[in-house]
Amino acid sequence: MITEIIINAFLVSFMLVIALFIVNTRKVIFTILLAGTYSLVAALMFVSLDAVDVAFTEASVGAGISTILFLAALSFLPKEEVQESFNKNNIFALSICLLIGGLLIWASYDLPMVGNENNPVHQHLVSDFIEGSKNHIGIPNVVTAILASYRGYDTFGETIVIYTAGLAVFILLYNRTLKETNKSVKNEISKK
Amino acid sequence: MMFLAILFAFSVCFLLILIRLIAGKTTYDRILAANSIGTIVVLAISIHGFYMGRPEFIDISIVYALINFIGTVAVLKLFDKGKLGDK
Amino acid sequence: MINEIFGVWNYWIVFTLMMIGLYIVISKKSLLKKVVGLAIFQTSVFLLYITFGKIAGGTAPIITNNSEEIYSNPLPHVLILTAIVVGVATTALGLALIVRINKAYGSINEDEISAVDLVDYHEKFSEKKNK
Amino acid sequence: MIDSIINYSSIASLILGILFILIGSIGILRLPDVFSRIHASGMIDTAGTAFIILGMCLQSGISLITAKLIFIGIFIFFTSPITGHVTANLARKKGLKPISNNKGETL
Repeated sequence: MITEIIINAFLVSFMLVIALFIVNTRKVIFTILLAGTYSLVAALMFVSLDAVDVAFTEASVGAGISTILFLAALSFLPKEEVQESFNKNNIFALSICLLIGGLLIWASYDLPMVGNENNPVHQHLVSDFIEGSKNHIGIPNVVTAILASYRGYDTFGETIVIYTAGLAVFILLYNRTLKETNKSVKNEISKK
Repeated sequence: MMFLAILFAFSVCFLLILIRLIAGKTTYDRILAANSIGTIVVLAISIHGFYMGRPEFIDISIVYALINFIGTVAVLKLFDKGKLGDK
Repeated sequence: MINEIFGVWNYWIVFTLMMIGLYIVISKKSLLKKVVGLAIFQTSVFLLYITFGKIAGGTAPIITNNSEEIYSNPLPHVLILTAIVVGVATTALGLALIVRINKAYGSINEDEISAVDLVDYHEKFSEKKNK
Repeated sequence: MIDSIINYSSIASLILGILFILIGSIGILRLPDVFSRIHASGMIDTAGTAFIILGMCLQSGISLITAKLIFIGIFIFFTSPITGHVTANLARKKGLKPISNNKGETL
């Protein structure tokens, strides 16, 4: 089954190319287009790594809603970035990134091989969950069974997080002039 | 094996269009290339399902087709009017 | 040989993607670009987790009638499903903050924002002195 | 007998579709301006998609998968002309001019 792993390597290299070009663009709309394509390729990668539900979510949320959010924000913002020259700060950032990346790649030799059946991740709990979702819950999709039943409270916390974020966005973008116009309208009515 | 060859051909097409997406002169070229990449990814997901022997996951490509269309039209609308809403 | 290279290739590229995201977040001045960098970083972490869950020759964890099927590990998928949705909440909050900053300062470039802050600070300071 | 005929015709239609997609992507890369590239992109979206979906339908037989595939086909068939039209319209409105002949003169 080496072919699967080669397909994954191809796809992830495409993602690298796209990410490298995101760094250098100055037109914001092109950055957003490339970011959308990036998450499209990421979702294709998730399909080839057997994570179908994650691919579904990434397609609708990462490639769809994120892109629309970026575009909606861009309609209030300047459309082009200020030109920057390569200076001392960039060298500092580059050296930090190279250092951390080198350490991580060095550490990756101790990580288990991709797709090996005897990896430590696959040893515990998983067979219990697969058997349990067949026998106790009765849903064929194991991911849904874990998400909604075994870890239901966690999903509940996730909805609270999204609700809080929505509230915060509303507070930030609430139009304060609306309040004042309401007040002035009320004053006029009371005068009459 | 045939499906694997088709997947490989798809990756070649993907690379060709990616070059146009990165090097395109005008923004319209880039929008067009992004749209075509979306179509190719939709087809590649379906073919990948057949290659793995479990073609039940074509729902994902339906979602992709919808999202791709909505995203492209949103980008074009922003480019035309400078904003997304009606006001 | 080819097995060894492609066995860790995913990890290498994922770490490189992470570092590209970190570089964008640290060094770019435009605030919108920083949010894009955060998105890149997030997606690479998702990829790392999903890569751990893969079994070669396995299929997606949806139970079929065939009892000898090997399923990939569903636990990382569940974690990442939660993480993707929270990530979009983060992006939305960051974009709202940027729009608000643009309203207040008239720019989303880091340098220009700090310059405006500096000017404000000096004006206040001189007012106090005059009083 | 009928099985092998269906199998061979599905392979032929998949190969035909991949040829169309390859030609279209080469066109997107090589053609000179936006308006001619829209033509190449339309080739991918109609001919290539239709043949590949036909091939996959023949491969899967009569089932739910075929219905989903046909739905994808219909959807792409209806949306791709809209995208192409909007792109061309906007490019013309914003002042891009199509190239008239192979000497590179604009209209």
